[in-house]
Amino acid sequence: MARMTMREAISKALWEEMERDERVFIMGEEVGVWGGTYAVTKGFYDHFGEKRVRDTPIAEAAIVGGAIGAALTGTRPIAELMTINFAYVAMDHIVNEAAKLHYMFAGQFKLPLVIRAVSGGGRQLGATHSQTPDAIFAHFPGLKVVSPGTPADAKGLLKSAIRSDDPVLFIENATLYQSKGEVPEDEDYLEPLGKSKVQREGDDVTIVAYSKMVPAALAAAERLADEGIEAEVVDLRALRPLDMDPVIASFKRTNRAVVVEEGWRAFGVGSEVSARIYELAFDYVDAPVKRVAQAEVPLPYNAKLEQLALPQTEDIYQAAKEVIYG
Amino acid sequence: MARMTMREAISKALWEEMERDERVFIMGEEVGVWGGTYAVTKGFYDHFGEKRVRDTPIAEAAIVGGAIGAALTGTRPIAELMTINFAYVAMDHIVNEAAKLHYMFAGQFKLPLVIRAVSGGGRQLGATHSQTPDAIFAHFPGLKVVSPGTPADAKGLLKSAIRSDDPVLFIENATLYQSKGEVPEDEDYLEPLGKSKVQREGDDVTIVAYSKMVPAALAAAERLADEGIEAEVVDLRALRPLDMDPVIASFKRTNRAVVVEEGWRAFGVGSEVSARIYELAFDYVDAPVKRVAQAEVPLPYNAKLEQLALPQTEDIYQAAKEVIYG
Amino acid sequence: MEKKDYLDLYREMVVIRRIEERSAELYQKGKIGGFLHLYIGQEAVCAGIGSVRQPQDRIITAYRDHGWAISSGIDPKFVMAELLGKVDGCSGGRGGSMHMADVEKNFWGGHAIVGAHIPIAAGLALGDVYQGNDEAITICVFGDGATNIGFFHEALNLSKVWNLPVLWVCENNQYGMGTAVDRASAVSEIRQKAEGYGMRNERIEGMDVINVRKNVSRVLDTIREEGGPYLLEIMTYRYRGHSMGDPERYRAKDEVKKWEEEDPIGIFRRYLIDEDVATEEVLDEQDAQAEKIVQEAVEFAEASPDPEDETLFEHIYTEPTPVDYRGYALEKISEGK
Amino acid sequence: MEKKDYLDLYREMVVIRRIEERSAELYQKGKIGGFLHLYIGQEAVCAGIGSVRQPQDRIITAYRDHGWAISSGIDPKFVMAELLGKVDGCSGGRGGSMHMADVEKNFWGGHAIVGAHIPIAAGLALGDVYQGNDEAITICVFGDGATNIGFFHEALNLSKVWNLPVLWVCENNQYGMGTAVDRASAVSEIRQKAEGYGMRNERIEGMDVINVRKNVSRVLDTIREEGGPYLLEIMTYRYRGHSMGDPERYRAKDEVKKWEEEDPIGIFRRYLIDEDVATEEVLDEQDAQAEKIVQEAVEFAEASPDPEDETLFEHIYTEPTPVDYRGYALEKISEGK
Ligand SMILES: Cc1ncc(C[n+]2csc(CCOP(=O)(O)OP(=O)(O)O)c2C)c(N)n1
Ligand SMILES: Cc1ncc(C[n+]2csc(CCOP(=O)(O)OP(=O)(O)O)c2C)c(N)n1
Ligand SMILES: [Mg+2]
Ligand SMILES: [Mg+2]
Repeated sequence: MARMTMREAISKALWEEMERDERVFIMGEEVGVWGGTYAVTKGFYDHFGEKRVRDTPIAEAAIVGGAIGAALTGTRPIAELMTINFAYVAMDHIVNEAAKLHYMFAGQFKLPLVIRAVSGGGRQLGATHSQTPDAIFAHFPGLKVVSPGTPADAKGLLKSAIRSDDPVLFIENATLYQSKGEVPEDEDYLEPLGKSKVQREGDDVTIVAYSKMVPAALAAAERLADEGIEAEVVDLRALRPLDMDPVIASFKRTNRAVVVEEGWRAFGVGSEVSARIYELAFDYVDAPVKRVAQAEVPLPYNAKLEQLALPQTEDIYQAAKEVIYG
Repeated sequence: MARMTMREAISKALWEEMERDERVFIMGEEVGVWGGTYAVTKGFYDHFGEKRVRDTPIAEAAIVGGAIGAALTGTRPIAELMTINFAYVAMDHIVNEAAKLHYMFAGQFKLPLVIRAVSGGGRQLGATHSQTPDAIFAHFPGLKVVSPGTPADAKGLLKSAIRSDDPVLFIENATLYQSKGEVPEDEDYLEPLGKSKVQREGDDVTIVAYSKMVPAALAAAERLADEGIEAEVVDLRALRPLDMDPVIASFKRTNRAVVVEEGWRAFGVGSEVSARIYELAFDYVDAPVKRVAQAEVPLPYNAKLEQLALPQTEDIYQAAKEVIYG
Repeated sequence: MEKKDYLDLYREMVVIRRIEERSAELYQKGKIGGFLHLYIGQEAVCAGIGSVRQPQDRIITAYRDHGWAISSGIDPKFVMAELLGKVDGCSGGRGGSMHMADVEKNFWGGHAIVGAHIPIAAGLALGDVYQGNDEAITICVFGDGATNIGFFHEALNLSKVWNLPVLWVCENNQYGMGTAVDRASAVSEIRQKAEGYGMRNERIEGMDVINVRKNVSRVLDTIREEGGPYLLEIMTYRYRGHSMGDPERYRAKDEVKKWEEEDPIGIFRRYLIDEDVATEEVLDEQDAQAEKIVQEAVEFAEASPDPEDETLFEHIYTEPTPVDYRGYALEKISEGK
Repeated sequence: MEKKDYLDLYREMVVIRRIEERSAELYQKGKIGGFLHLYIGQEAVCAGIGSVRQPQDRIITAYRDHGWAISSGIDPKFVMAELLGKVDGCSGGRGGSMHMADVEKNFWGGHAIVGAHIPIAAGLALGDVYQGNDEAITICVFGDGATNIGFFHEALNLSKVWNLPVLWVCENNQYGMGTAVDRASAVSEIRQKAEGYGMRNERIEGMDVINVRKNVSRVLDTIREEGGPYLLEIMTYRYRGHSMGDPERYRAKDEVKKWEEEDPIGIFRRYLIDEDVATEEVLDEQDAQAEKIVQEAVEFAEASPDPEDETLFEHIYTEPTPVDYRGYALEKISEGK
């Protein structure tokens, strides 16, 4: 185990996988000479060379489309979209090509593709650059959508994504890059794609979260613990496949749940998780499931308004108390 | 009132609005000389001329982006995307520009834009051409997402969309074009955007649906009626703003609900509606809300498999019975 | 080319023509669903290219793909079975007319979103370069209308910047659906678009398969020697509507008739006779063989079964993966089992 | 131009420079958030164009927009207030550095998705043509990097097919973030891309505001007379990083230094003196005035309040529309009220 930031964990996963497998390469805007807009691929260009760390034009459809084509030939590209806000530009290639080709052509080939993209608000980037639209990508069968909440998971899940033969959208949260945690140093440390995980145990209330909302949920759980309330925090880690088992197991003990996401609420992660809780554990429901999410506005630049719109630890704490005390 | 198909109703709404207001014009692929891929704008080119019925290159981003720009100058464009499967190509302009400009620039201008797109499967068009991804567009505040289930609503809602000063994604369902109904002939017949509507009254179970699932739900309700079960069918008509009032009013009487959509279930319309039912009427829930939706596969070409994957009237009927009898 | 090769090529063109004619009939009878984009009139393009490309050369095209599937080496039986949505179809009955592929034949589809396969083609070539498949060229085919979409631009630029071995083939059949080239494209000659990328380019006539062969083979040689992309605009014409049910208000009957006189099969037939490669009788015999191949393909396809219900959830991913939802009716079915 | 106009133009360039310098400071102090893309080095482009465009000419640009906002006529106070996210900002504090607009000044933003504003610009011109605003030209500004994205292609093609009066201006500052033009673009001269659309095009030097004025004014005249689009590539250079926190590994310090010697403000200053339009003293006086304008802008911005919490839900739509969800905390707040 080594203590490191999520940025380091992701960087390490990429580095190790590139060392391990020559077929793995990176393509995207500023991944090379610049070292990655978020410094994730710093040093890669010098070490692996321009063949394997490929700076591209600003052309997201060509980045994802090109990576799809390369994947079909047996290489294992990692396409970087810089931020998920630019994923819309490559939307067709993500949801109509990457997600469908394998099925549509009856599994004639593999499509080992990872698309990395940075999600999340809270950095005063304004409405076009602050989105957390992760849920919309999870609507499409054929795509796997993964988003880690801890540095360890970031490493283990990214490695699994790279080794997977299916297209994976790997969503990193910008404000989590600095978060720290213990990370296994094993080069074959893999976390399964599509398995939720209990990040904190507790019997009083189930808090379901993913990505940046995991540390927020854990912080809320600490506050609740001060008051004698033990929250179980379940980290979804993937939105598709969405693994409800640990959520339901937890809920059957706590009978109360709060579902937290950074993005907008309507047609979001909380809607799906909450709908499934009722479907899968109707008889265990003691109180209405609560959803904590972003206010439904294009995120404004002004810091005060932006924070007002974003879900906060305080909101999770309050929601948990309400779900317990009504 | 006149009996007509939904195609005719939509065509009439467009025609009348273009006659009424010179600022209204249509742009899109094959809207002109061809008369619209679905024959909706047949005769328009000859009558209104090429200035107001504009054939475009195959360039969806330019179609929506161009229409946004034209709308900003005070015209009222109707951009046609042929099918919603091509909306991904214009995704950035729909969700990042049209949906955000007004907010981001603090309301300095109006953005009176209608984007028309045809949704739905069931015509053996294969995975890329058969989607009903309506829910993902409804995730974005700033956009209005409307989809009629009856010819009358098609006319009244489209007219309201054209007269609205906000960007509206108007989703038509391909297999509904032939559906018939009574349509008011009044040229100012307007249905409000963002108001759900009870299409059939009943006290035993609430079936929530929209677009093509409305007639399917009504057909299921007829079958249920034969068995003495009176279903109330609530047509959402818009996914954003999503009006839950008639749903909740109905549910408070029936205490049972089935939510039906043609698209995939996960992160779909049923998730949101079902989550809200529990939030807004928890104490009225007698049985778990059921969701009927498309199987989570890229839709296959083969007719038998395709129909197997698509939600059928029979499924709605069965779900309603289960929600009543458990 | 040997005499036999000429005859094979001729027969292939006739097979493609007949497959399309039979497809139209089967569509009218409701046996083929969805959209059906016939290739009739354009046969010299796919047949010419198919006959000069090397096995390592990858082919990728749009939805007007039956001819390309066949000229890439897919047995017409599997093409016809795909059209009928049967389990023996080259895409297992899941793709249909617009989504055919056979990776064994290096035929990568069959793509129905206009232009979306163009960046994918750049990626195929990138994969070859990355892996040192030095002799491989990716041949990417698209229509005139497709050159107006952003995908085209991004991919052509990338192919030039990275010097990827791609033969970009624009089948200019003069219309994108009902829109004549000049009504949608800033330039009348599609090849001129390559100038914006400083890319080698050429326009050639595409109704004469010999002409297509000659030019494409020369251009493939150039790419193999010098590397990098090349854009070839091939002039052709589709005799039928864009797809079934096209009102064809956008062109005059006379125009179609004029082009039908330059029928690629007729031209090639005349050439073979003029050059003493074959007699009328020999070619008639090929026609008969083609009929037979197509008839057998139809019979094969009709006899092939529908895919089993259980296969609905196969191949969503390469690895067995839990399916989130099986749909309402299917849940019932699987619960019942 | 009158002498006064020259001095105004000079002062404007200095104001733009100082605004950027102050912004950098305020960013370091944490008073400006988000991304901050400074325009320093490129002032001759926006000032030159701003000084020759007519009021009916629409301006639209990307996220490197402070200079364009000012040269379009927005008071630096409102630009600075926007940078600080204050209620008096030109976008009400909601847009920030990348999203500034003032429709009254015919300045349509400030767009942060690379290239996304290019089709919107075509639409602005379409709106003018549609409404018979015959004298209006849309001036759409974008970077060299933006010419590689599909949006550029679709919009340029459309503008040519529909003969829209757009002046397409590529500010070629030689890098898109850290990527030099040749590493991302198939052609070194961006203007060549216009050849793919058969569009008039030209490359001009952009460090000398007089040169920019002269050429742009000529080209605007041409568009006004002949109609249709025109692409102008203007060579320039940004002295600072792409945005704050750019490691600048992609270029040598020397290169930057070389370009700094061709400083557009210095060049213009020399010109004014050489041509006897102004003396050193007169220009120093303009510098002082510019300082003052900027200082006042900063003070104004600092004094301006944050938007009220209640305004969070304003302007999502033009009409009052129910907000689906107010967010968890806000629901509590509004319930509490
Ligand atoms: C992105 C997208 N937009 C629109 C369509 C609908 N469409 C299918 S084919 C076609 C015309 C294409 O014309 P062209 O590229 O010339 O090919 P051709 O049909 O002539 O072979 C259109 C508009 C589509 N499939 N994808
Ligand atoms: C679609 C999209 N992709 C990527 C980005 C990130 N990005 C912002 S600016 C930029 C470089 C643009 O370069 P250029 O067009 O030359 O403009 P300059 O910054 O030099 O003024 C990139 C890649 C973005 N904002 N939008
Ligand atoms: Mg064509
Ligand atoms: Mg630049």
